[in-house]
Amino acid sequence: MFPPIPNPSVSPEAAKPRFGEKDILRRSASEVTPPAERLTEVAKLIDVSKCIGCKACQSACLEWNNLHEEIGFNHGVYTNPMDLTPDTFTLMRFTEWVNPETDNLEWLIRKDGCMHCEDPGCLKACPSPGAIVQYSNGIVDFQHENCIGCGYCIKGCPFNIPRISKVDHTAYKCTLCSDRVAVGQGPACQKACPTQAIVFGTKQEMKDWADFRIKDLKSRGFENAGLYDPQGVGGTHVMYVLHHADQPSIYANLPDNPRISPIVDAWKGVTKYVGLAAMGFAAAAGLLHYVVAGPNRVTAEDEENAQKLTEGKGPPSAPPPASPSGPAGHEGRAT
Amino acid sequence: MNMELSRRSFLKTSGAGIAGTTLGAFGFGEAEAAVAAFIKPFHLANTTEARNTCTYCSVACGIIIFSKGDLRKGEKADIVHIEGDADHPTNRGTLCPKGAALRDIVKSETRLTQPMVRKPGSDRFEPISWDAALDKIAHAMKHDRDANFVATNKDGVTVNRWLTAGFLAASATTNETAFATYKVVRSTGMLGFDNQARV
Amino acid sequence: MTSVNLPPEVPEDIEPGDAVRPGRPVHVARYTLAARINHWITAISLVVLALSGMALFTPRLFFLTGLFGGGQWTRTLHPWIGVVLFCSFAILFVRFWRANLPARVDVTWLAHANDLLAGREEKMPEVGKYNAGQKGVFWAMSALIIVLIVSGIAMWDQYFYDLTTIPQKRVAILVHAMAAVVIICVWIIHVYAAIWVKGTIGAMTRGEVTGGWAWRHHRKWLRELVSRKPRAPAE
Amino acid sequence: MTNSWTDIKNTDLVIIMGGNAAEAHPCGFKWVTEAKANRGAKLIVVDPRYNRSASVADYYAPIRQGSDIAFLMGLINWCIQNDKVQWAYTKAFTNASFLVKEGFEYHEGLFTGYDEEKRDYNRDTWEYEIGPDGYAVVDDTLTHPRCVWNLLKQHVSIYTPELVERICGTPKDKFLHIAEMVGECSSPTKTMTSMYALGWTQHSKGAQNIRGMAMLQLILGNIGVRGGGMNALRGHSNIQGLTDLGLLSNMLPGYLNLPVDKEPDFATYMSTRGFKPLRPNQMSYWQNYRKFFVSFMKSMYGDAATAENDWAYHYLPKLDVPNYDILRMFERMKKGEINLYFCQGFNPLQAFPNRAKLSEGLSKLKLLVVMDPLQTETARFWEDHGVYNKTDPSSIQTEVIQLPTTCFAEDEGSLVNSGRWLQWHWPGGSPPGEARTDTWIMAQIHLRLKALYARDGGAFPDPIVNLNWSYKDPDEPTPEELAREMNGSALVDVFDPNDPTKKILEAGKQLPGFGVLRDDGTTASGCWIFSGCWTEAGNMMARRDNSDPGDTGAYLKWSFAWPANRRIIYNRASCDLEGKPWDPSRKLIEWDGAKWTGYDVPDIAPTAKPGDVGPFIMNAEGSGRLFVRKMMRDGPFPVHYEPFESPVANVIAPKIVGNPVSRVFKDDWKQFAQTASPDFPYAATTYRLTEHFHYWTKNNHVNSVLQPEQFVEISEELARDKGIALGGWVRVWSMRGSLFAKAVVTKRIKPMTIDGKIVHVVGIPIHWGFVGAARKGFPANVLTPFVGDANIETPEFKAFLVNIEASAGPAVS
Repeated sequence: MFPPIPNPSVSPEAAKPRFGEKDILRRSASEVTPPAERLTEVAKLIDVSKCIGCKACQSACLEWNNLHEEIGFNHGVYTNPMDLTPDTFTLMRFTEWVNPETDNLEWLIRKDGCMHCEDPGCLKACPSPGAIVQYSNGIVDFQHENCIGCGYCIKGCPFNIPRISKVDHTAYKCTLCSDRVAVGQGPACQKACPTQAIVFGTKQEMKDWADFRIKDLKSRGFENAGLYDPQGVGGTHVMYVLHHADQPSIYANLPDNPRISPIVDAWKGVTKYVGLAAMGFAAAAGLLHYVVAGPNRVTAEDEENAQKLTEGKGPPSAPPPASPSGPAGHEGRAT
Repeated sequence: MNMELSRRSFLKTSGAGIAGTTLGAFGFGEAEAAVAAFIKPFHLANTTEARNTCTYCSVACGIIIFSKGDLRKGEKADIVHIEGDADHPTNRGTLCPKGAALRDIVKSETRLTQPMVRKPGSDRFEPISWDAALDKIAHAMKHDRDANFVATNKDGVTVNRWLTAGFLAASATTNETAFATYKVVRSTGMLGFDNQARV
Repeated sequence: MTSVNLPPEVPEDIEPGDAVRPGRPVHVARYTLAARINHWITAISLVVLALSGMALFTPRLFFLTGLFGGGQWTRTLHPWIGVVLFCSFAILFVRFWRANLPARVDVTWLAHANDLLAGREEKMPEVGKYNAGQKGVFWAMSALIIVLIVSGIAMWDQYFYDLTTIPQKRVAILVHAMAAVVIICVWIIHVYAAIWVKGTIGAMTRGEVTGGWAWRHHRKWLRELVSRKPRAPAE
Repeated sequence: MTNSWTDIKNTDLVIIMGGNAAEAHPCGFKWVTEAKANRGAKLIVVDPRYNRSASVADYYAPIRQGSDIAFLMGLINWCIQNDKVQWAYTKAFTNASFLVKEGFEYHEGLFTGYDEEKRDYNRDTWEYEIGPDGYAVVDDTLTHPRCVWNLLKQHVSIYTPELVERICGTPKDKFLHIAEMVGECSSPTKTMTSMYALGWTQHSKGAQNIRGMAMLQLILGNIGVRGGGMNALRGHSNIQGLTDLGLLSNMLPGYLNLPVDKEPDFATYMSTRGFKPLRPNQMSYWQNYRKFFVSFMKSMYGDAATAENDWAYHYLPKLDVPNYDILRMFERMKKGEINLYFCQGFNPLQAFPNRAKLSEGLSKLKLLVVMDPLQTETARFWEDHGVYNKTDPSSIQTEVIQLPTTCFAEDEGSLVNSGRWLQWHWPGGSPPGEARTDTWIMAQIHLRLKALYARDGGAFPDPIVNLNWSYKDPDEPTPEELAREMNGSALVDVFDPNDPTKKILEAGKQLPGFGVLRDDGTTASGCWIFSGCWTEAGNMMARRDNSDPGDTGAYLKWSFAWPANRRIIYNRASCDLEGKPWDPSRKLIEWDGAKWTGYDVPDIAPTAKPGDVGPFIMNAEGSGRLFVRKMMRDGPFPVHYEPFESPVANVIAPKIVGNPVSRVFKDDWKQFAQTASPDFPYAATTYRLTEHFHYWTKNNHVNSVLQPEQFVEISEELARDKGIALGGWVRVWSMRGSLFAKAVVTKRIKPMTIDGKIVHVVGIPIHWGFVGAARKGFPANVLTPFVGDANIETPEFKAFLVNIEASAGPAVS
């Protein structure tokens, strides 16, 4: 058994957060000076092979965070609600998978939710300074007072996690219970998980624990058991132990090789710079041209010619020879 | 609340030889408090704890009820949160999806808050005082018991039973309540006395 | 619009309301009041969109959200203004599209673009109501606004979240950003042209230009107007 | 549970059959995952559905609901045939060697003595042969043809893997794979634990299902050892406590029996309760019955219970039938024979079978009193909810009084968990509105009734007016007072029977345990098995020391476990005949040469020599029973009987429908579908979901979010046959009613081949009704048959017949 974290203390002294602004590693749409010393990285490890799909994590999450999800309908599956929502930060996704090698049914149940990427796509995409922060322990947290509800985080996320609330138009996702972690507790889902399919600790401990679990799984014939800590996003602070780590996508479309979409990269990277440059160039070119060439003014001669033309006092000069082909096309029809 | 007796001795043992989580690491060295505004305040601060047992199945998980207000000081207590008791040997702080949502059953919109009566033929409940309700019940019991009590059977054997009334006892009340219930019901001679054990 | 009332022999680059008012100097009615209002709604929308869009485009310009009452308001207003722009521009399009149809002379004009920039206007061919540059701006705006509204709707999660997939949204957002950059550049050219070519702005303020301006820049159009019987302005 | 939740971590093999622990007991199931992770234990799940437990199992096999006995007898047969028996254990600790009386026979599904008319047996031959010394005759060589072992061997021999496949639908290779895994646990150093629940009890032969596994566990040597045992996963938080306290029609607290008509006086009553040992030296602990009974009566009636009046024996009502269980009560209600009914935290309209019948019964009451923290369907049975509860309130003359009670969070006291731990809890919130504790309500009812009888007299007032109610505040006895009363105290100074000068208990002091109870009225104890829960040392149930010496999972200083704080009962059986642990790595207790010591409280007299005294101290034999004598109504060995509604005839006894001794009321026969009925071709079963707790959590918004709406589960094959779409509406109906639900079409249910016939399973979760936060729906009991287990009347919810069709959903009325 992974040793349980002691019960929370109710004393105001113990309730003071032990990390905060000074520990911000990244801040959306802002330059920050990273803290001199990085906190020990934390991680939540979700052992899919131990998960019984009881949804205690969903329940504990709703309770701890005082979320009010709507009562939905049955859609012919055990998953409920059908997707993450602004009030459902975590969701059990059920997949009935017949293992082609053994022909046995396997009920793959994955707890979906924020992965707390080391390189968070949401944070990268976010245009609003400080709406998304990443603490140096790895927790990626949304700061709702700074969120503008644009939904860029949704596009930035390789795991399709954040959801925008229809009520306050800000983005919601798992906070890794930053309020609990800050006082030395684990996330509410982790505490509730009946079978310790969710454990929480330092990232290194979680990797060690995962090794222990993977050994057990291999001994039971799951040769491809392994840890899901995708390096495409720099690793995550929510990791999975999978019995079939060679094919993550069988677990309700867990991305095989998640990374921030190249399109998002292009958008937040080259487009931003090239775009700004292009606009700056256009403006500068105009300015330069004006300075060099001066304004294009109508001359008195032009006015006279116009007067002549209108007054019918003799035809002004014929169209210049630059139009050699003579009447043609529309002009042809117009004359 | 005997919390001082709670020892966390089982934390010393961990099945796989991993020497316990380095809990201190979550605090990350420096003790100085960070800017609180960034992290949502921990909403259990300054609440009162009570050790309780989950009301659902017989795993009997230990729970902690966190309330605003202290019953022991004679105050009203409003439950703000319930979570597993990590000191409990069976559940080690974990809870199932029902246990994790216990606060919402205590505070369910369909909790009963006052005695009600539905009169014969009526299509609704209407309020009744406790006194009136209990008197009605006691009189109905006496009336029925006096009318239908079987003191002896056809062979003249004293049997002292009351068969026209029945009582279904709860499955989540305490032993103490159950014992009080047993005494009251059995003393009347009621035999149609049963509980959830069969289902 | 009134264009349907035009006799078929009217040249396509003459728009309703275009008229010559003889005098000294000559005045030429170039835009009706309706067209001007239409234009300015479009223009203001575009500016507001550019500012709000830029605020969300790069953190360095996020401060621009202050102009709109903060980030939430910026995010809320931007797409609605986009709708205003789209509708307004659609009307503008109907007004202007005929006169902006390409013509042979546009090729010649473009071939002499350097001369224009260098101030050798005399080398330019006679053009109708719009020169190739203006037409380019018109068509570029038209195309980009379509791209922007389509990609914008794909990003407008508040109402259209389910319309597209996230990969599609990502493409949309990139396309939107690139189209926005281009349209801002086009807009810069458009505005610069108006500033550089003196006498132009009056067309969109008072609705008229001087005869000399028309002679200098849109001589063919002027000739066509003169050759027509004088008509009362549309307004 | 013979063992405890925390002990499951010690096992090598978990077999979940007749239950779905991951679904219904997730936090207890944790100990299965611990055993797997740390001991390399394996998990087998045998169930009609590939369920949540199966999702983490090492091996899953399907079984048709209602055929478990065939499977279990098949396992016993396979173990015997393949010598997978822990011989030393079986020979020493079971009744394998006991000779059964001449005349006992089994033939085509029936044992000697069957009376078809009465649907009952004359069980006289179901007994041991008693020798001239008064003890049962044994044959230690196990060669006598009438020794239990040979009778068992004979009895199970028909249950071959082929027959198992034919009856259960479990493919032979899967059955054999499981048999091999189970067989390994016949080693003294390997144990298997059985985790079961209502999947075994809710059958017309539920008790025999459980016996079947208990017998297997005995021959594997898995009872009394760490990581072994028969572990009934009780459903409700204190259902174990209420059972212990005898809140049942025929019980007194501590598993004492209520007298029956044939026991007119105390002497007659005690005459059959001598519990003389059947073998030399055995403890036969029920010999102390009289002490338990007298102490209970002193607790109940105080000074009114005297030696002269046989401890007020006549105050107790006597039974003319075995049971006034709930099925019988609703049958009588329907006939208009019940006037007054109380439901304390109980929702029978949802919880018992054949809802239409229940509703009809409730409509004939004069007064229904409901005490509950929550709205219930029962309290509102008269309310019209359209298709979900169609009624005409004006025609229902039942008066209903609904009393608001506190819930767990607002009260104090103890609950008994599945592992028999009595755990104290403290209140954390104020009751809402005018809600009051059940104890206060019961006290008010008693005091008012007592006052009426004291004032006006009436039918036999004595047991009411003389009820011991000496609480400081009679209006509301405190949990402490009641707990102390259950534990018991000395009424006068009590002296050592062997040395009358030695005072062992002072008057008024709490008893240290049931060992000091007396049958002379000098001690009182409300529930003898709880004795030790609140001693002079204080409230033992409130202990919170979670230390666990030896890492055994015993936690002796956490709360209090009955009996005597013992955590694994029959734990003497964890040692061999010399008193050494079968598996030294899993030592629980051992004989140190002079006494028993160890990590648990020994389940034997501390100085009882290992060779002399058998481990099953409550049994007169001193050993575990493979042959249960006449204690069960439907046979000393389990026999495969089909459910009352079955898709196939009973292969081993085609003429027998259901359990031949189950009680069936006349009208209910008419509401059973015929065997293999073409009108009801599908085998239905009902069950819980982990997101919900019975009919309570539909009142909870969060749980209603997690599982919002009624559904049924069917295979992809059946869905295809019937044109049913995933998530579409279906109508399901039985002989008793019909319901609408959404369809969960799943690979986790597969059609089975039973005796050559394809049988489809329809799974029906139970949780919906017409009150609460979740979407309105139909409880499963609109469909279920009104028949119970032959021994304890648990309704047959797990196996019955239905039909199903695609539907447009319930018409909105």
